[in-house]
Amino acid sequence: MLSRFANPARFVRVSAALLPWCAGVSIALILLGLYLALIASPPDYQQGEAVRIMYVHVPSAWMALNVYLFVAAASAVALVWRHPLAEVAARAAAPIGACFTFVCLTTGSLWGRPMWGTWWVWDARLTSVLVLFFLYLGYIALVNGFDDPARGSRAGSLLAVVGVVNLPIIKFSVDWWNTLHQPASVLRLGKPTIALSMLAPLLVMASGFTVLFVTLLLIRMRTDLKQRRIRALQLDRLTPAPAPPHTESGLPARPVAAREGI
Amino acid sequence: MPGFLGLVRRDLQLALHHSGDTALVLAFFVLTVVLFPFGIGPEPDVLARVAPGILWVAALLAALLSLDRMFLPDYEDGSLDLIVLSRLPLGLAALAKIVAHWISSGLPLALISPALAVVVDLEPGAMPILVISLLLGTPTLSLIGGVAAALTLGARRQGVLLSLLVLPLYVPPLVFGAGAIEAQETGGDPRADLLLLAALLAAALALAPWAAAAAVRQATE
Amino acid sequence: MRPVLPDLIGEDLACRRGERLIFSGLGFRLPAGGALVLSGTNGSGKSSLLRLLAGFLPAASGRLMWGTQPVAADLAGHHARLHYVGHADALKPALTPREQLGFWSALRGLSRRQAAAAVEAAIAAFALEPVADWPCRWLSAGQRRRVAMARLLAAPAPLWLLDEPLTALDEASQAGLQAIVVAHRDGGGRVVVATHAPLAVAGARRLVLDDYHPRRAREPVLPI
Amino acid sequence: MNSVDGFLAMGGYGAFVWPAYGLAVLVLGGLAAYSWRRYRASVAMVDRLRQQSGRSR
Repeated sequence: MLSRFANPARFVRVSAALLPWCAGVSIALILLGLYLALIASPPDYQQGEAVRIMYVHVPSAWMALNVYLFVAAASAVALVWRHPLAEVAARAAAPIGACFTFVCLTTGSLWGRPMWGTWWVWDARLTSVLVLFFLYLGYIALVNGFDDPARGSRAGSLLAVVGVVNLPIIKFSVDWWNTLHQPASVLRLGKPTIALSMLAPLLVMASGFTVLFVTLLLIRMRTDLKQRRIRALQLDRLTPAPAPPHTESGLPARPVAAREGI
Repeated sequence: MPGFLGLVRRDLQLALHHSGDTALVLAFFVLTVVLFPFGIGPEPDVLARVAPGILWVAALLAALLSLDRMFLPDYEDGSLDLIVLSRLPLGLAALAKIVAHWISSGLPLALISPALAVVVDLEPGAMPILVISLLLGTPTLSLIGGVAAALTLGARRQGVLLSLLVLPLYVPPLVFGAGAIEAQETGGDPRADLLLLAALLAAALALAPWAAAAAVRQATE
Repeated sequence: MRPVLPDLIGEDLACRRGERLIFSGLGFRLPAGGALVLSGTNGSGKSSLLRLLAGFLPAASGRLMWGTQPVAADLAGHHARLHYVGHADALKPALTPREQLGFWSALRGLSRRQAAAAVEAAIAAFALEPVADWPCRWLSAGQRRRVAMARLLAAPAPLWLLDEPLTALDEASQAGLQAIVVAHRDGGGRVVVATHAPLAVAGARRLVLDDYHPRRAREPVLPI
Repeated sequence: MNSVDGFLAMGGYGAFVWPAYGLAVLVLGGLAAYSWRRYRASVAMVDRLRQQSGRSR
């Protein structure tokens, strides 16, 4: 149990060493991805240049889902083993996932407009991402909904686990709903056939996003730990040094020396 | 199990004393459904087309309305501590409260829904399916809602937070519930949707009480 | 012969509420028939210690043992052997004392017949007959407090955890409560009471929570 | 020169490709900047508090 008091020195040290490398690699990968996506890849024979939106839309969709799975896994670890850092990781990751989901939705809409004439397409995949976005907002709102941050993290962890159990059910029900109300076939956001030359930018952008996620996660986790340190220091400054040990008549005061030993 | 029925009976007794809550839920359901024709227009064929969706969304929102009454009163007056300390496993205690909530909100919604179906021109043939889908669906709404209600105990602005947590989780019951009625209306076969709804209920019945219990334990720490 | 029950032992207990370390290094031993009186300034952790003993709150560090068995190992068993009377009375304004006491004793596992008998005894012991069938919203704060206390007798439990039991009670009720506590201890039960009022509890060990305030001298442990 | 204009026009879809990328950079870059700034502020606050508590003890 005492590990809960342990100072997360190891994590702070490791993340300090990792951070510059992660930042550098993510920037390099994303720049390479942008070059491949915008310049070094051919336009699609059907969609022309608009297909380039896919190189941002699809990787952010992958990240949206994978970050939520990360949050759920970290939450499960936090609930089962009460490991303090797992809660910190889950709380730090969720806003990043929400940003990826938002990017996915907006680029999806920007892609739908020229292709199918409407800003929003009730396509099964896009709709699932929309529901996932609300799951993220629910988690973030719950974690910040309590005065006591520790209480918020624990409640959020439980919600994340409940959410991940519901994810496949939601995905199934949206697909079921989509086939039920099959819009005109032209509206179907078919997956364009991915030529090899298109795969490269996709994978590079995806890995760039992943390393970016790790970088932001480390920064936000370190911030969370610093915030706790701040609260501890402020609390410590406010609580006055307690009165000398209570020496009520007849009751021997606890030998102070003995207590210092802990 | 010691006190399970006693807990359900006590909660129902309290619900009767504050029968305003159930009346509020029913009034909200009626009001919401009646408002739609003012927005969509009275043309019968248009209304009939969207009737399943209107009825189910209104029922879902009405059920959502009284969710925070499930654990909050006991949390505030200290009864929740005693329930945690009781011989009744906390999962069953949570289930008891969810059952009581369903009987005082979901069940009446399902029973009065045919009367409202007339207002939105639902085909008479689809009425039985409407009631069955609500009877199967509203318990799932109470079960999932129970988890969210327990999670938000002690949170600031519990009402708003509760609905934000619960709405994405209500998508599956809504899709299958409204889908069953529409399948019946368009001459299709509603059994698939109803079976899926029943599957959701079975899963929620098995998992939700324990998740709610874990949340209650967090709240009474 | 009084059944020899194991002692309730706390070793080096520390308690955290939210991110604040309330107390640490707290130890005690409570044998059958014993009594522990908790006193200390407001916010020193009296209520937190009671909730920790009741098993609501896991100890941040240290061990709570029932004899040789750690309490955390069998939490349900621990809950079954204690009564916790907190600040809140847990009474529904619309229900009568008799209904509520019957409900709570049923929830503690008593059969309908046993519960009825125990409830009558509890009502008699706390002189609640005149108001037994009134809805609780008609009762005064003192009467409501007595109904909350009556739960102690409505279902048998060896360990009583009482948080400020004397507040809102008149002299007669306070004397009545003390007599009941003495009878409870004679029967092998034990009690932990958090109180400011000088509760005359014979042979009670006193625990002043302020003595266990986490020393500021040490580097504040980073509360994860 | 016209290759640059061609590049910007994006085969007529420039009005959608550039906002898509712009938005992605804006949102992700914004989150990165916000997180980094908040991190720096926290570090500064911790140092300040530690000096104060150091001095006052």
